[in-house]
Amino acid sequence: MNQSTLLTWMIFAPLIGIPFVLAMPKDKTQWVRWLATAITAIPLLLGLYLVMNFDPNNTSMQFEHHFVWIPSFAIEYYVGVDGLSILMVLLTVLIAFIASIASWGITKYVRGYFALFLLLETGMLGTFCALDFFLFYVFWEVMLLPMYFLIGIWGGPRKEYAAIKFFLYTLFGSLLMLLAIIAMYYNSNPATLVDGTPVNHTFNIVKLITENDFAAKAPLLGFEFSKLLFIALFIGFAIKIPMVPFHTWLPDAHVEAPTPISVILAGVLLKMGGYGILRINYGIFPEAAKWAAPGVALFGAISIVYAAFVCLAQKDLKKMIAYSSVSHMGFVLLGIAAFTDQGMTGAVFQMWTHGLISPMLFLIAGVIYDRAHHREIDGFGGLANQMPEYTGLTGLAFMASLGLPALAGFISEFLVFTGAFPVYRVLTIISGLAIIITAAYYLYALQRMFLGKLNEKYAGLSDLTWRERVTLYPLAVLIVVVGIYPMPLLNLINKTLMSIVQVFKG
Amino acid sequence: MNITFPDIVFVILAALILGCGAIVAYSRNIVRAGFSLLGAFAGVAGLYFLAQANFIGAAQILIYVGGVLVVILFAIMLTRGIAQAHSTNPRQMVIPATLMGLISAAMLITIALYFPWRLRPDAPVATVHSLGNALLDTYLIPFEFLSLLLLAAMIGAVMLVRKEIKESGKEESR
Amino acid sequence: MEPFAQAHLLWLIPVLPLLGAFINGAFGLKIHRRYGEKPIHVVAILMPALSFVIAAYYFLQMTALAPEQRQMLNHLYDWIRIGDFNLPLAFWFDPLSGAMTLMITFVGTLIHIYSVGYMHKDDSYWRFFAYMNLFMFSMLTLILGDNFVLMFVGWEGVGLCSYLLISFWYRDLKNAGAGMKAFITNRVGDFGFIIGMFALLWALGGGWNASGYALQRPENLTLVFREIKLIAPLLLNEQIFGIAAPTFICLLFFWGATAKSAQIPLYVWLPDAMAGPTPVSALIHAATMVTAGVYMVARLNFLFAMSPVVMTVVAGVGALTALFAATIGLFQTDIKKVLAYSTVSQLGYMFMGVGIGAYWVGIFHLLTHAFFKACLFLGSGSVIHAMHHAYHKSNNHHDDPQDMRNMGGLGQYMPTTKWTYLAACFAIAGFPFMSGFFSKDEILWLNFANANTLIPGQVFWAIGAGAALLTAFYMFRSYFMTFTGKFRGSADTAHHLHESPKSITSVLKTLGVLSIIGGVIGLPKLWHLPNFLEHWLEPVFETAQPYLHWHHYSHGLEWGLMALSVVIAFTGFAIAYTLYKDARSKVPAQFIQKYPALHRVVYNKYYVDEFYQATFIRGTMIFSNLCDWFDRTVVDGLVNLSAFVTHQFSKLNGWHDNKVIDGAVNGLASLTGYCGQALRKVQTGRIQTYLYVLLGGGLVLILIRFVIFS
Amino acid sequence: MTLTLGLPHFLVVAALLFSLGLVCILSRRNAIGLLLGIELMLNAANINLIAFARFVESDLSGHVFALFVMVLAAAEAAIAMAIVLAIFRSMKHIDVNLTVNLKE
Repeated sequence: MNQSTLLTWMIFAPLIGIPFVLAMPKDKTQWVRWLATAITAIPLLLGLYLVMNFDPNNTSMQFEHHFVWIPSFAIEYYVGVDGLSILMVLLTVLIAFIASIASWGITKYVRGYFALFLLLETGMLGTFCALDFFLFYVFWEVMLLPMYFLIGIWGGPRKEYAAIKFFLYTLFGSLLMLLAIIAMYYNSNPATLVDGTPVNHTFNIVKLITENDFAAKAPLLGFEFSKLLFIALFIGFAIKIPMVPFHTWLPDAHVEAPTPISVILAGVLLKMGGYGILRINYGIFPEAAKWAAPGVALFGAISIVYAAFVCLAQKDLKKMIAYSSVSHMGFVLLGIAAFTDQGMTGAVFQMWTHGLISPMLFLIAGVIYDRAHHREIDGFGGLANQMPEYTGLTGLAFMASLGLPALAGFISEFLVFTGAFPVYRVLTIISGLAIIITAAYYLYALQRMFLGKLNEKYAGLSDLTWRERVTLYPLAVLIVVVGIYPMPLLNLINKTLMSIVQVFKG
Repeated sequence: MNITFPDIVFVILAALILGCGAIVAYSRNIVRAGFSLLGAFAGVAGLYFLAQANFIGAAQILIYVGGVLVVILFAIMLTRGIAQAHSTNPRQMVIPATLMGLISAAMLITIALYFPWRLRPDAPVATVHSLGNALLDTYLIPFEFLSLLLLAAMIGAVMLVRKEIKESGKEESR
Repeated sequence: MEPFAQAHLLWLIPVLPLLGAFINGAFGLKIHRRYGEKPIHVVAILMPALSFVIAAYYFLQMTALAPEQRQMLNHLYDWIRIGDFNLPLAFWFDPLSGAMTLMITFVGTLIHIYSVGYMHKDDSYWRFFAYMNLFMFSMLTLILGDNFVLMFVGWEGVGLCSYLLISFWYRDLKNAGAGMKAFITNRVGDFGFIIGMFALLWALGGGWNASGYALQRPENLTLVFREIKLIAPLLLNEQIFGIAAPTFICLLFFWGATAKSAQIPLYVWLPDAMAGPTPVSALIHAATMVTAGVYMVARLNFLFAMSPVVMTVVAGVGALTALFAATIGLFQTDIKKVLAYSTVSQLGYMFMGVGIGAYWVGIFHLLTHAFFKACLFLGSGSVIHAMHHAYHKSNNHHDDPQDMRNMGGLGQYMPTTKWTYLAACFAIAGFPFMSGFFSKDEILWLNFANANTLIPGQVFWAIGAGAALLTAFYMFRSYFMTFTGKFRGSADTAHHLHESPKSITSVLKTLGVLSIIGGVIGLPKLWHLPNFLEHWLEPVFETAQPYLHWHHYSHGLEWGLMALSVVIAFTGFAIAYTLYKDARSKVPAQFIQKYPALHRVVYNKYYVDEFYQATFIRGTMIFSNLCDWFDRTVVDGLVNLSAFVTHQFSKLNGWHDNKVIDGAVNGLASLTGYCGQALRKVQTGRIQTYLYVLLGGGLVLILIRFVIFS
Repeated sequence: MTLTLGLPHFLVVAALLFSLGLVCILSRRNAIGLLLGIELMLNAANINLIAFARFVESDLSGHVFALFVMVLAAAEAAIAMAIVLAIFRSMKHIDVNLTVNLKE
């Protein structure tokens, strides 16, 4: 096991940066902003280095850093990255960097804001890299807390309601997860820690996946053990995805959150759910996964279609984008449930592309909100005359989101559909309907906001500032490049996902 | 039916005691009650003699009839207003009192009759001589205490009345 | 795999216009401000012209090859490769796509030249050309793509560009609405196309046995046309949802085609697409984009030929659309609407052609139609341009420059436009020796003689002939109303009417000539003349031939039918001439008074738009509002309800806490106090009471001792 | 009816006398009446003592106790009468029901 501390440095760099940010003098906000962005740049560089040296053909964990943390409970500090999480880590560092630049617009308690922001980034990176269940849960909560404060303090008019709702909803999910973790811990087979001490139970996810077979365990509370745990964990992660019945926190959280936080929330946090299901649910409970697959697919399809219809009726731009996130994340579920190479790769790639597109969408919503201080789609009109460059970028983002071919969105949607079609024909066709509705609500919004005569109220709106360009153009270029030449990224995740699917194909 | 002489005496005495007792208990007139007490005490003394406790009987007559009865009568006479021709001795709740009396009598009698007493028919006669010896050697301490008690009683009674005179010295100079 | 030549520069054909689009799109505003319009349209015209040159070069190179080797591949890189599924990014040049590319680049370049004059002094000049070049890129990708997904990229790309170009003058919300309608209707078609693509992919791949999650024939998992052509027969014994695989798949593809090529029921967007600038209508909504559906059916000839059901559906829909659109065209007063419905109708003819298996004649009509329809549209464009210019000068802002009723007698003002328009009218009506005659007549004849469809060919022939009559009539009606008679506008406006600038008229002339001589590439065998196009496209369609079979009628019958179609053309011309020449006769006006209801219905396009609006669009809106309401009240309601319940429960807890438990404690205290109070009464001070209580207690104890325990 | 004088006879008479004393105390409102009752009960007790001394006991304790009881009775009567007189002097009546000012 090639021990490398790269991941640890990447995870804890933001955390180490926090005291520096807090130590800055109060009035020099510009200094604070530059420092914070510099700190987020470190994990970005490390992330790029990580991707460069990542060996796509090796499906086991790489860049592991493994030492005993709490021996009495067999808890280890174990981080590593493999095909499944490499894209997510890359996405996190990228979006965090861009969001930190977008956060330059924040004026209230700037130092506090950036401290929480960096803590959030640590939490996110930690969750993606953690391979010890306890560590995973710790980072999961570390991520949750700053998010609550960021929405609760810097949010919009109904920020408290939204923050509380977000927090309690996710907490309910993580509670279920905690119970499942403990149940799994006590039912896991004996293993040995890194330094060789034998222990009778283990939190190590990799060992849980490889050395344990939970299907044979005694039924718990009257239900079959692996199925019950699968469902408990699934609900915990489904809330995060969000899946339809548990999605109502997302629109409120997005509408009330400040722009950069919406970017992080949509860009990275939603992927936690999908990543969790693939890493934990599908890893540890393959039989239960196969048993639950039709249900997962059904909920995926419902999410896609239902959320698309709801989008059509939205008045608030950010709420519409939030619902469209719900709809697009529905594809992830559909892809996962199909157990085909294309479906699985498509699902993970959908998480990646949605991670690029939705931040761009939220940044766009932020741009118009900074100028007009409201987000009513009908309130605008004919912005194209006034802000051509902004209209161009919005057009690109909308087209990417509705899955125009040769843009990132299409690749992942096409793969998910290809993967899901043979196994769930009817569901895929129904989800296919959503591409029409998606096109409808995006163009309808585009028309109401940008086309037609210029609404005289917004005659004076200025076009994009340099700061906004710095955040929007990288994403736009990435979306187009990924759309035209996705192979390098697909190669990263291909081998690992095919090995995961192989388990089900057997 | 060989009714022996002591039995007749016993019956007469019992009747005397209970009759006077009843008068004491139920009569409305306090004076009649006081005097009927005399009959009761005499009957009891008779019983003592019957039970061959001659000294005690004598003592009974001496102490009760001579002492206690006199004091009571004095008290009666003193507390009755001169004008009252007929001293009232109001009674209340006679029925529950009688009921309570009957119940306790019933209980005591059942105990008396059904309790397995270890009878010794030839109990020694309590002569004055043996009594005197008993009083002065086995029962010496109680005897002495008793004398102390009597002394205290005497002082107490005197104290009560004297304080009385000092208080009401103004209107009555008796 | 038959060997095919490597054409390394093939990818330049689509990418050059993309480059042009990028240059004009990204820097157009600056160039326009600093250097004016010239550099923009130079770049914009140069790119398609270069593509045309490359295409012509490869076309000639291909003619040198033997017929069965006429295939060129240009494989760039693997676009998506996951597991057994491999999707290359490659361009494929074979006789069919070669011909199409030549036509597109040639007509495209001409229209770009034309647009220079037409869009002169438009404030977002650069944006127009950027979109036009982007369109060329998408169309060429569609044609040259060697697999379904690349074709789909072009398919949606052209949809996007038509959206951008239709709503080019977005200040007027009506145009924006038309653009959105076009895109969404196309999107409906794309839904069918995608599902068809997946069905084909997995039907070939042998489906997926859900139990073992393994693929039966993983090696067949491909979307590349030439590989599918080889393994297509596998589909014959496959079933999807109980329907035979080829039928199911091809119906879905045809669903996509109806949206793209504006056939019933998804044609509604094309007439509204006239809101865009006329060169756009000419290029996109006449010559290239709308023909994508026909090209796709032709490209998948080996699939469509497999199931007679599909062929009947395609040909039937084509015929119905031809007739239906022709009837609407009769009463339209807006010149571009007339041409729009005529396009829909001519597309119906093309589908009749490819529907019955005569793929080469469908393509032939596609090519000839491209020429004369482009000429007609550009002609109408030059008329509108002149009218607009005249109105502008005579500051008459309320009259519609596109309404034929305000025109009349423009012939003497715009001779070139008049003659080219007339020539194109002769072509489309099918006058003998004109390009339209050869292609349309060939379609009608082959329909008559086909035995591939369930409905006898004669029915299709009859519908086609009727549509031809109507076509001839409304085309010449539009010609006479616009160019003959007296100008129905004010003298002041008439004064400003003059011929369009040279850039427009030169293009009109070339297209006029082409629409006349266009027929030469597909002369009928009846006249024992060399039929270049059929022979040229023969290798592409030979895989489908074994499934097709034809009736063999005598030549005499063929001559008779040909004569009949000529007669039809002339009668149409005659009727139009009598009714509309110099607007002399009153018959049309009387007809409108006599049957006002009929006129109104046809004029309003049988209220199909309103019907769609009322059912699908309003239905979707209502359903989405319902979903939104449901989401806000029920799902969110549940969450808030759970919050409310928890809140109430905690309040209940609070109440219980201080009322019951506290109460109990206080109660105890008060109870004791109460008892104490009660007991106080017992202490009466009278001795007897105490004695009673004493005796009572003693009695009770004794009772308990003896009665209970003994 | 052979009525040989035995212990039960004495006990029965004593019991009856005792209850008469009790009745007297309970039903009297006059303080002296109360005391009369006490005297009766004491005598009843004495009868029992003597009876037992006569029929059961071997030594003289019965007799001695009887003596002591008598002495006590006398002392008690004296004190009682003093109290009664004191009450009479201060309250002009010796009704038991009214002398209740000790009540709380």
